[in-house]
Parts: sequence; C-alpha cells; structure tokens
Amino acid sequence: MSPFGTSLRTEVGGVDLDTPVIVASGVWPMDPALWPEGSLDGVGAVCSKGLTLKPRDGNPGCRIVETYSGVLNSIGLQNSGVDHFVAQELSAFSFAGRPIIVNIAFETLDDLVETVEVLKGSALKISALELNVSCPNVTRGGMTWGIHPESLESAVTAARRAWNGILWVKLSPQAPSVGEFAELSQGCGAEAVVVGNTWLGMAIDNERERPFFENVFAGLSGPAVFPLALRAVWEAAGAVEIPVIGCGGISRPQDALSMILAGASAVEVGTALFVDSRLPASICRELERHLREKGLSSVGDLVGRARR
Amino acid sequence: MSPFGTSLRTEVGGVDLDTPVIVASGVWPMDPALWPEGSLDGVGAVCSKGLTLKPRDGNPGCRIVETYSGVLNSIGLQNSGVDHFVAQELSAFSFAGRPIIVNIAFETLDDLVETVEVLKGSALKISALELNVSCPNVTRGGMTWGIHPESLESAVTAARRAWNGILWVKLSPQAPSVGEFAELSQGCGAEAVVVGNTWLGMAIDNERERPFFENVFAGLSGPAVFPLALRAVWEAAGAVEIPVIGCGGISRPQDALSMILAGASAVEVGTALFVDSRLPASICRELERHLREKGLSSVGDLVGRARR
Amino acid sequence: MDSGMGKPGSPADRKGSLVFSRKVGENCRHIAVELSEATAPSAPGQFFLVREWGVFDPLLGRPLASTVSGNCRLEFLFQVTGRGTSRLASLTPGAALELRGPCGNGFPAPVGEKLLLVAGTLGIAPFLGAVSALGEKVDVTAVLGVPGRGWEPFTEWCEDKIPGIRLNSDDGSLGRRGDPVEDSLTLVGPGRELWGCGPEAMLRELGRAYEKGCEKVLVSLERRMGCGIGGCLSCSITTPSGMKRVCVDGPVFDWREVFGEPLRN
Amino acid sequence: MDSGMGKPGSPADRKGSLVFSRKVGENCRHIAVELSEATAPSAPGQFFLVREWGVFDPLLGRPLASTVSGNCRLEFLFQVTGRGTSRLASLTPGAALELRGPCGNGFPAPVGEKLLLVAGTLGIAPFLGAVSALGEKVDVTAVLGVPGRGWEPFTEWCEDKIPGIRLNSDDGSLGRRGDPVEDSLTLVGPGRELWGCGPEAMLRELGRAYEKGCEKVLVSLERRMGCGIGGCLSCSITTPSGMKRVCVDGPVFDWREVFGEPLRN
Ligand SMILES: Cc1cc2nc3c(=O)[nH]c(=O)nc-3n(C[C@H](O)[C@H](O)[C@H](O)COP(=O)(O)OP(=O)(O)OC[C@H]3O[C@@H](n4cnc5c(N)ncnc54)[C@H](O)[C@@H]3O)c2cc1C
Ligand SMILES: Cc1cc2nc3c(=O)[nH]c(=O)nc-3n(C[C@H](O)[C@H](O)[C@H](O)COP(=O)(O)OP(=O)(O)OC[C@H]3O[C@@H](n4cnc5c(N)ncnc54)[C@H](O)[C@@H]3O)c2cc1C
Ligand SMILES: Cc1cc2nc3c(=O)[nH]c(=O)nc-3n(C[C@H](O)[C@H](O)[C@H](O)COP(=O)(O)O)c2cc1C
Ligand SMILES: Cc1cc2nc3c(=O)[nH]c(=O)nc-3n(C[C@H](O)[C@H](O)[C@H](O)COP(=O)(O)O)c2cc1C
Ligand code: FES
Ligand code: FES
Repeated sequence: MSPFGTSLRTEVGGVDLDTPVIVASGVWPMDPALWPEGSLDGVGAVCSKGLTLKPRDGNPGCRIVETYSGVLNSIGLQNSGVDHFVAQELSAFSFAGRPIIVNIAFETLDDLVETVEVLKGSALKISALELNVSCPNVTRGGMTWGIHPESLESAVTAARRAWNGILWVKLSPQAPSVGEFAELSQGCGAEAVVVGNTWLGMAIDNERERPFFENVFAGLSGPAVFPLALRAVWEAAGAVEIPVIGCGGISRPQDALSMILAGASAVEVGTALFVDSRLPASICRELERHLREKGLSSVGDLVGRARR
Repeated sequence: MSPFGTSLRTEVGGVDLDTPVIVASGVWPMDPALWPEGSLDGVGAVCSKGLTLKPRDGNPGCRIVETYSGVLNSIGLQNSGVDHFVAQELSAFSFAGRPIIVNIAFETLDDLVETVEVLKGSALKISALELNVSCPNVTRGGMTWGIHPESLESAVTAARRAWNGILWVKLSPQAPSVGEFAELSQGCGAEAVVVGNTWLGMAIDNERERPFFENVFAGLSGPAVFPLALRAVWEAAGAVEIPVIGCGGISRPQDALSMILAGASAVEVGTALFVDSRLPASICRELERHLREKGLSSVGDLVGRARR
Repeated sequence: MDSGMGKPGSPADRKGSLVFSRKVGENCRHIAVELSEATAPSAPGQFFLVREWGVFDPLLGRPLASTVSGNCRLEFLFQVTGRGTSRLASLTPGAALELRGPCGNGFPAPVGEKLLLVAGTLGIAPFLGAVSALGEKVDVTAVLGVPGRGWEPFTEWCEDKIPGIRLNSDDGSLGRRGDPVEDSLTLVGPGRELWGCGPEAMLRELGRAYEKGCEKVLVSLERRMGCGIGGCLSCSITTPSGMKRVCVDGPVFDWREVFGEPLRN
Repeated sequence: MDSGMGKPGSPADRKGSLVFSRKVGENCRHIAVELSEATAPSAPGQFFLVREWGVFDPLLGRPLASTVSGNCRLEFLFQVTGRGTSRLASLTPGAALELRGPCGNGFPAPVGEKLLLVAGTLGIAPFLGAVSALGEKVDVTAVLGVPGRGWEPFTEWCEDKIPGIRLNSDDGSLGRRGDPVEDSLTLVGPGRELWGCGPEAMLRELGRAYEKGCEKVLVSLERRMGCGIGGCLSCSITTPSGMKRVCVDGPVFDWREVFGEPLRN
C-alpha cells in the first residue's frame, strides 16, 4: 500500500496509478531485491529496461560520462531479449507490486511485431507497452524511428495493430516538432505519449583526442536537460488530448510539480535516482503539500494549471 | 598585445585573431571600461550585443532564471538600435583593441538590409557581421529565421548581397539538422557559421503556478548545454568546408579544447563569463599546454583532430 | 548615462576562503571571507556576486552587499531564501568561494550632516558599512523594520552593530508597532538625506519623504543578475529616463530616477 | 548469476557529515564520515557512492571502498584523479555528503588460513578493513606497489595501518624495485588465497598465481558507474560467462570469471 493519500491516485493513459511518479526505463534494476531501502515508496509504476527481440550485449567501450549536472550514456540497449524477459525477469519484476510498463525497442517493424507477440504470451500482467522510438544509442533503429513523421507513423500503427493492451509512445526530443509528433502518435492510436528520452550529445577525451564513446554520440539526461524537457512537455501538452507523461531531468520534487503544472499527467524519473533513491517519495510529499496549499483535492487538478 | 604566443594566432572565416577565443554576443558589456580586471586577456575578438534596426526595450518581467548548471534568459534583444550603436557605442567598444564582430537580429528582410546599410556607413572597422537567425526570445523574427531552410536561405542571401565584408551566420540549435543548415549558409556565401545559440527551454514558478517568463519559453545556455553544443559542432564541421565557430556551454578550458578537437576553428564563450571573467586567458593557456604536449605548433593543427 | 552615484571601484574576480559563518537567528548568516588578493575598496551599497568555487550548480553568484570591507577581507549578512543562499549557508570555514566585485554604484557621501537610513530586514546590510564609515562626521539615524517575533536574534545583532537603531515590527512584538517608512517619515525634513534599502513597495513609499521637505532620497534596488557588470541586461528596469541596469547604473539610484516625480499634495 | 562472493548488505542512501579530511601526501586523502543513520555493515571490497549533498555538479557519486565501517561511521582513502575527487578533497569538516551503500559483493571470508593481498597504489583501500577484520584468524601478507618517490607519505600511512606491508616501487626508491605482482608470485602457493585490487593490467597478471598452485584468486574491478545497484548497465563488462555488472555482480570477482581460464605452461 502506498503511504500516500488518495489525492495522488490518477489514471494515466489507461493505467491506474497510486502516484503519478514512474521509474523511467533503463536506470533502475528490474529486480526489486536490488532496490535501496525506501526507494519503492511513492513509485506509481516502473518501466522495464528497453527490450529487444533478441538479446543484446549493448555497446562496447565507455558507457557513461558525467557532464555538468548531467550524464551522457551509451548503453546501447543491453538486454537479455524479450523471451528471457517473459520467462525469467518479469516475475521478479512483478514483485515490486507496481504496474509494469514494458519498454521496447526495435530495428525493423517485423522485430517490433514479433516482440509484441512474445509479450502477449506473458501470463503476468503488463500494464502498458512503452514504444521506444527515441533511443539515440543504437546505430540501427532507435531514434531514427522517432525523428521522421512517416517512420513514427508506421511504427505506432504497427504496434497498435499488434498490441491490444495500453500503448504509450516515448518520443524523441530530437524530433523537429515535439507537438506534431505527439499528435501523430495520438492519431495512430497511442493512449499516451512520454516526452521524452535523452538528448543527443557527445563528449571528447582531450588527452586521447577522440570521442569518449565508440558511437561518438550519446544520450544526455539528468538535471541539465530539465528546462528543455519542460518546454517539450509544454509543447506536447498543447498539441494533444491524450495524456502526456513528462520525462527528462526531474531532479528535485519541485521539478515534478513544474512538469505537471506544464501539462504532464504523470512523470518519469531516471538519472536523478542515481543520486537520490527517495526522490519518488519526496515528489509525492511535494505534490501533497502543494495540493493542500492551493486547496485542491487531486493531482489531476494540477495538470496543466500553469497554462491557464 | 596578446600575452599569448603566436601559436594561438589564427584566421577564421576571414578574420585574423590573436587567439581563437571570442566573447559571445549579449553577455558582456560593449564598453571595455566595465570589464573586470584581467578579462580582456586571451580574448581574440568580441561580439556586440544583438543589434536591431530600431531601439528595443527588450522583454518585460523576469529576464533570467538559473537552472541546474545553466541559465534561461529572455532579454528580448534590448538594444539602442543600430544608429546609436554606430554613432556612440562602437567607438568605446573599439577601445578593447580587438576585432569587433557585430551581431544583428531582424524581423524582416527589409530590416536586415537597412541595418546593414547603417553599419556600412560606419567609419570604424567592423571585422565581421554575425547574422543572428537564432534568438529564441523574440516573438517576431529571431529563431524562426533559423529553423526553416527557405527562410534561412533568404536571410543569408539578403545579408550577403547587402554586406561586402565578412559574414558569419549564427545558427540555431533548434534547426532540425544543424549540418544541413550549416551547408545552406555556406552555399549562400557565409564565410563561417557559429554553432550555435541558446537552446529552447522554460521554467515554471510553482508558487504562482505560471511560467517565469512572459514569453513562456526562454533560451538555455551555460555548462548544462555543453555536450549538446559539442555534438552540434561535430555535425556542422562534418558538413561544411567553411570554418565552424563553436559556441554553447564552454565553461572550463578543457571544453574549448574539446570543441576545437571536434572541428571548431574558434570558440565563443558566453554564460561562463558570468562566473569566471578570466576564462579566455585560461583557455589560451590550456590550448598552449596541449599544443606543447602533442608537439604541435599552431592551434590550427588541433582543429578537428578528434575526427581522424 | 552617468547616474552621479558613488564612484565604483573597478570589479575583479577573486578567490576567497570562508573565515566564519555564524547563524543570526533561524534564517540569516553573518559570514566573513578572506580574499586571495585585495579588491578595490567598496562603498556602502556596492555589492559582490558570491558563489562557491569550482562547481556549476548552483551556477550564478548571488549579489550580496558587503557589510564590512577591508583590504583582503569582506563580510556579508544574508538571508536564506532559496537554493544559492542555502548552499552558501551550508558551507563551513575553509570552503572556497569566488567573488566578483565591488560591483555597481554605492551610496555617495551624504551632502548634508543628517542622514536617515531606512531598512526592511536584510536591507540593513549595505548600511552596516556606512554607519562605521561615516562615523562622527554625520548624524546618522537608522530605522529598521522586521515582521516580528522570531527576528530577535537578527534585531539584537543589528542593535549591537548600530547602537540606537530604531526597531519597528508589523505586530509590535519588537520595538514600535508599524512599518519603518511611517517611522522614518516622523524624522525626515529639510536638510536630512534619506537612504533606503528593502522591498520595492517600501522604497516606493519613501517618496513621501519629499512631501516632508526632504530633498535627497536614495534607494538601493534588487534584481536577478547574470554578469553583475552591465553586459547581459538581465537586471534592466524601465525608468522615466529609459532602461537602466541595476548592476552598473545602480543598485543605488536617486528615488526620482526610478519612480519618477513624487506626487505632492 | 550469483557469483558466490561476499554477501552484500542491502544498500541505502544516507546523509553524512565530514568528520575529518587529512592529506596523505600530495594527492591522496583519508576522510571520515559520520552518517545520520546506520547502514548495513560493509564487507571489505564493498563500496559506497560518495558525493556532496544537494548539488548536481559534479553529479554522480564516486565509488570508494570503505576502509573502515562502523555503525554510523565510514572511512575512505582516495586519490584525487579528476573533478569529483578533487571536489571531495576540497571539503572541510562539517560538509554535508550523500552516500549510497554498501554496494556490491565484497571479498568473502577466506577459506584457507593464508591470505595474500596485492594492491596497486589506492588498490590498498578495500584491504585496510580486511586486515583488521580478519585479525588473528588468518595469516595475512600484504603487498603494495607504488610508482616511486613522492609516494612516501602514502606508503608510510599504509605501513602504519598494515605493519609489515611489503613495498614495491617501479624505480626502487621505495621498498623493493619491481612490481607487486612479481613480488607476490614469490609468495603464493597451494593453500594460499590471493586477493588483488589495482589497475586491470596488474589484476590480469595475477592469473599467473594459478601456475604456482594458488587455487583462489579474487580481484576487485573498477568501472565508471551510474546507479551503483545494477540498474543502469553503465558498468557492464564482457566476461566468458556473459555480461556482468561490476557494481552488483562484483566489484569482487573470481579471476576466472573475468579473465577466463588462466594459461598454464
Ligand atoms: C545589489 C544587491 C544586493 C543584495 N544584498 C543582499 C544582502 O546583503 N543580503 C541579503 O540577504 N540579500 C541581498 N540581496 C538579495 C539576494 O541577492 C537574493 O536574496 C539572493 O540572490 C537569492 O538567492 P537564493 O539562491 O536564495 O534564491 P533563488 O533560489 O535564486 O530565488 C529565490 C528568490 O530570490 C530572488 N532572487 C533570485 N536571484 C536573485 C538575484 N540574483 N538578485 C535578487 N534576487 C534574486 C528570486 O526572485 C526568488 O524569489 C541583494 C540583492 C542585490 C541585487
Ligand atoms: C568499486 C570501486 C571502488 C573504488 N574504490 C576506490 C578507493 O577506495 N579509493 C580510490 O582512490 N579510488 C577508488 N575507486 C576509483 C574511483 O572511483 C575513481 O578514481 C573516481 O571515481 C574518479 O573520479 P574523479 O572525479 O576523480 O574522476 P573523473 O574526472 O570522473 O575521471 C577521471 C578518471 O577517473 C576514471 N573514473 C571516472 N569515474 C569513475 C568511476 N565512477 N569509477 C571508476 N573510475 C572512474 C575515469 O576513467 C577517468 O580516467 C574505486 C572504483 C570502484 C569502481
Ligand atoms: C543509463 C541510461 C539507460 C537508459 N536506457 C533506456 C532504455 O533502455 N529505454 C528508454 O526508453 N530509455 C532509456 N533511458 C532514458 C531514460 O529512461 C529517460 O528517458 C532519460 O534518461 C531522461 O530522463 P532523466 O533525465 O530523468 O534520466 C536511459 C537513460 C539512462 C541514463
Ligand atoms: C543573457 C544573454 C543574452 C544573449 N544575447 C544574445 C544576443 O543578443 N545575440 C545573440 O546572438 N546571442 C545572444 N546570446 C547567446 C550567446 O551569445 C550564446 O550563443 C549562448 O548563450 C550559448 O553560449 P554560452 O552557453 O557560452 O552562453 C545571449 C545569451 C545570454 C545568456
Ligand atoms: S546583471 Fe548583467 S547587466 Fe546587470
Ligand atoms: S552502475 Fe548502474 S548497473 Fe552498475
């Protein structure tokens, strides 16, 4: 049971959440036994690591570099493949007792459909599918799906046909217009959009005079990107009727509140968990405090309030 | 005289520089009498505040908000207009004894051409014109010029026709493809591209439940954006033959070196001067140190070395 | 362009080390900083951008008026209001700081012999240096306003530094009940100069001193700042005579320069 | 999946306060931290992600092996190699820290009675706790390698903590001339267990101990880390038995798990 009041309950894109705070994909163990003390408090749902049809070792070489108030990562979708996920990882994962959002990535539409088919065979509940069209760290597939309108359309349509459960689309902030891409996802039948993923950046090792990452580019996340993500959320929320889930740089409780005031129905937290495993609980307290202060009764009342 | 050796001398896009470190537009006084002790050391050139045809009061309300390792600004091109600049400000500005890069912004192509005409009438030397097609803080003109290929083309072409001196184009990182826009600028006759300006972000005042800035969006700069700017520079440098001038988030001497290794021929520093007025000198020392370490004789040898 | 205010010493960036950091009540701190190298001497009302050394979060220096400035030593009094000041308040002796200053135009030496200082809470900071600097030469009266109970450590600290300071509090729990403007208006008159520092609404009210025959009212303004030296235009204000930068055209302005001609009845 | 290494205490995030920070030569620091609340006891080889509290630049905690861990007190020994550690080194007593740990699998209690510890410079850190924890029960010999002159304060500090530690330096200026691997190979043999911590090239060389009949070689690896708890896959390594995470599957691994079967001649 959530230690937080019913005022934080909300339904977002077809998923019932005790709190609007979701653990973002790829940053936290799927096995709750590995979670630090107290870190499950306030968590409304958990996203899986990005899954692919086949197991992947991920990228060679350096995978993480710290930047000013941020991190660049180039994990490259290391995962054990969807079969292993359904057969092994999902049951431990379910122990968290929170709705599970399965994040999937793909190189081809056939991959995508096949991956969905495997997930359909799962006996354990999958609350939503999060279609990752925005991973900047793979040379084939990944972000390229999310920065061209036609490819986004084909991917969301294919996922929509293959999956009769809830479908979320995790958009790329590299898209030329986040609002337009959110609308497109809505048009293709997504129940919610997640805005967004990491931002394309890079780092250079001056001594060796070459890029730190084998793939040259990597994805920037963490506090640094918060103002950019907030703007992207504002744009998306102005463009669609379906819920927008805000993601990017949320690092303090106030940031989550800002995202919600900007129009997000829920938030995902990622990198900040590296430095504060109790952030979800702190966010919940901040939301409750703000509701009380403004005399409001439900977190839903806060969504988009800064747009009035 | 520069206290730095000849190894830092370079010619960038038609401008001879004692050092490759340029003070970016809009962050530093044009009157050198206001510069803190030691802050002219190592400066190779100085950009003017963004000028417009007519004087502008800039944006009302809050103009700057700090973010994690960054600042959002919404100055809105406050300036006294190009006539006043030529008549009054330019002479004090020239006292810095450094090449002067005049940054101009415009709402219409007619504005642009008229502004250039006024500048042509200046008796004092203008080393280059920096065409700002990337200011996110004005509702008309500004960034909109820099995010559509056709409008960028028309602006650069108009500036090129009107101005027979050196022309630099300061690109927007909001452009869908920085490389393509750099190429376009080259095709229209620019001598160099500056990559780039601030990144579109926003901030919300949670207590008042509304955006901090009257214009909602504002421009993000400072350390936070460095990895993004570095990537943009890498992309641009891979796309054009003309020099790329790197700008965005350079905060420590190493960052400037990284930019140059990524392909920048020179760098502009902005926000970091708010916290360290001696950064240009430190950058020069770092470049000299690196040249010695690698047994190279000129900063030109470093340009793009991480791309090999 | 030249506001005619106290001539600025040229600002410089200096590294400093925290000498002490003392709590003055719940929310305020009195700190001393030892500089690696001297800055220009600062006049009352001039300020420094103060930040932790070497980290970029929080990024910007916070403008603080130096309450005491010696050769290589500066003291500040500040309130914890947000992220930057709470960070500064958490530092322990020996911590490395970066300071830019002295910035802006301070209060010019008073023309008359009678000076009235009006401060809202932390607005007292720039006056602490003034009182000792002016010493015997000028007859100085200081008026301070605070919200009320809870501010005792702060008011006691101020009373210690400025003996005879007149206290006012909203609820009458400390000193007189009332606001410092009303109190100061009972004291002004021809031949008395008035300096104010505090919330903008309070400063505006000080314009009423002109009605009482006061000829010179100077106020110190606050704005969020970027560069602190007149380059970024973050701190611009609209005045009857055009746009002004609080950091270099101020922070000390003639009241009329900011608020226009006072209404006289 | 289970590497069979020393069972981890469950990690938690704790706030701590710096008790002391002592220089150990030019570039190293010995610090003690007082926690607000106890963590699980940590085994030698387990580590904490250590960062300054409340600021996001530098952002990530730096993995440091706890050299001493009591109920609410932890000690660390670290070298200043970059931005995060130089920041940590600049903090003064009272500074607020955040710590996540104990993370990972430490060294399991040795099976035999003779243990050989081989460290390259700061690789000694995880062994400091081990030596006192194992006490009389096990016959421990420690071998340390350093570059040479300049490292005296560090080696003296280590000699003080681990009496009888065998010194090696590249140039022979401190202790034996040579590297710690060669030195340790003169000591290993059947019945002796070997633990190594230091540069990866050194750890790989330790595989030669198998040739000498040594049956158990454990090594502690380093990788850049994000979460420290197995979630982000930043610290993955490719091993003969698939991808492993240094933070939770290690940092202590059986040599063969990492490097495969040793070559025997
Ligand atoms: C010339 C000048 C002298 C000052 N002298 C003193 C002094 O001696 N003692 C003292 O306690 N305070 C002084 N202030 C006010 C002090 O600078 C702000 O309280 C401080 O910057 C707020 O920082 P923060 O991190 O606490 O707040 P933030 O978290 O940054 O913001 C909290 C609040 O502070 C305000 N604020 C934020 N940044 C600034 C800024 N740069 N300038 C002004 N207000 C800001 C915001 O409007 C916000 O409401 C002075 C301000 C100026 C302009
Ligand atoms: C399990 C473990 C235990 C450790 N215990 C100790 C110890 O007790 N004492 C000690 O001095 N050092 C220890 N280290 C190494 C220490 O974590 C790094 O030296 C430190 O993180 C570097 O941070 P920096 O800010 O100085 O360097 P940065 O500026 O971040 O980088 C400088 C160099 O350090 C390396 N580095 C950066 N981040 C990490 C990281 N997270 N992990 C490993 N290397 C990194 C980089 O490759 C780079 O070459 C340990 C590392 C691990 C993984
Ligand atoms: C190490 C790391 C791994 C990630 N892996 C994935 C992934 O597998 N799938 C995905 O959709 N997003 C992935 N992300 C992106 C995050 O889920 C999140 O969208 C992004 O980091 C921005 O949010 P943040 O700033 O709160 O971290 C990853 C991020 C990091 C830092
Ligand atoms: C306060 C402020 C004002 C600026 N004004 C201008 C301007 O007038 N014209 C322009 O081209 N860029 C302007 N910029 C952008 C900077 O020149 C620079 O391109 C940008 O800030 C990124 O670099 P930085 O991170 O080093 O600051 C401004 C930036 C700031 C912070
Ligand atoms: S703070 Fe930059 S002009 Fe005043
Ligand atoms: S550091 Fe995140 S998995 Fe190891």
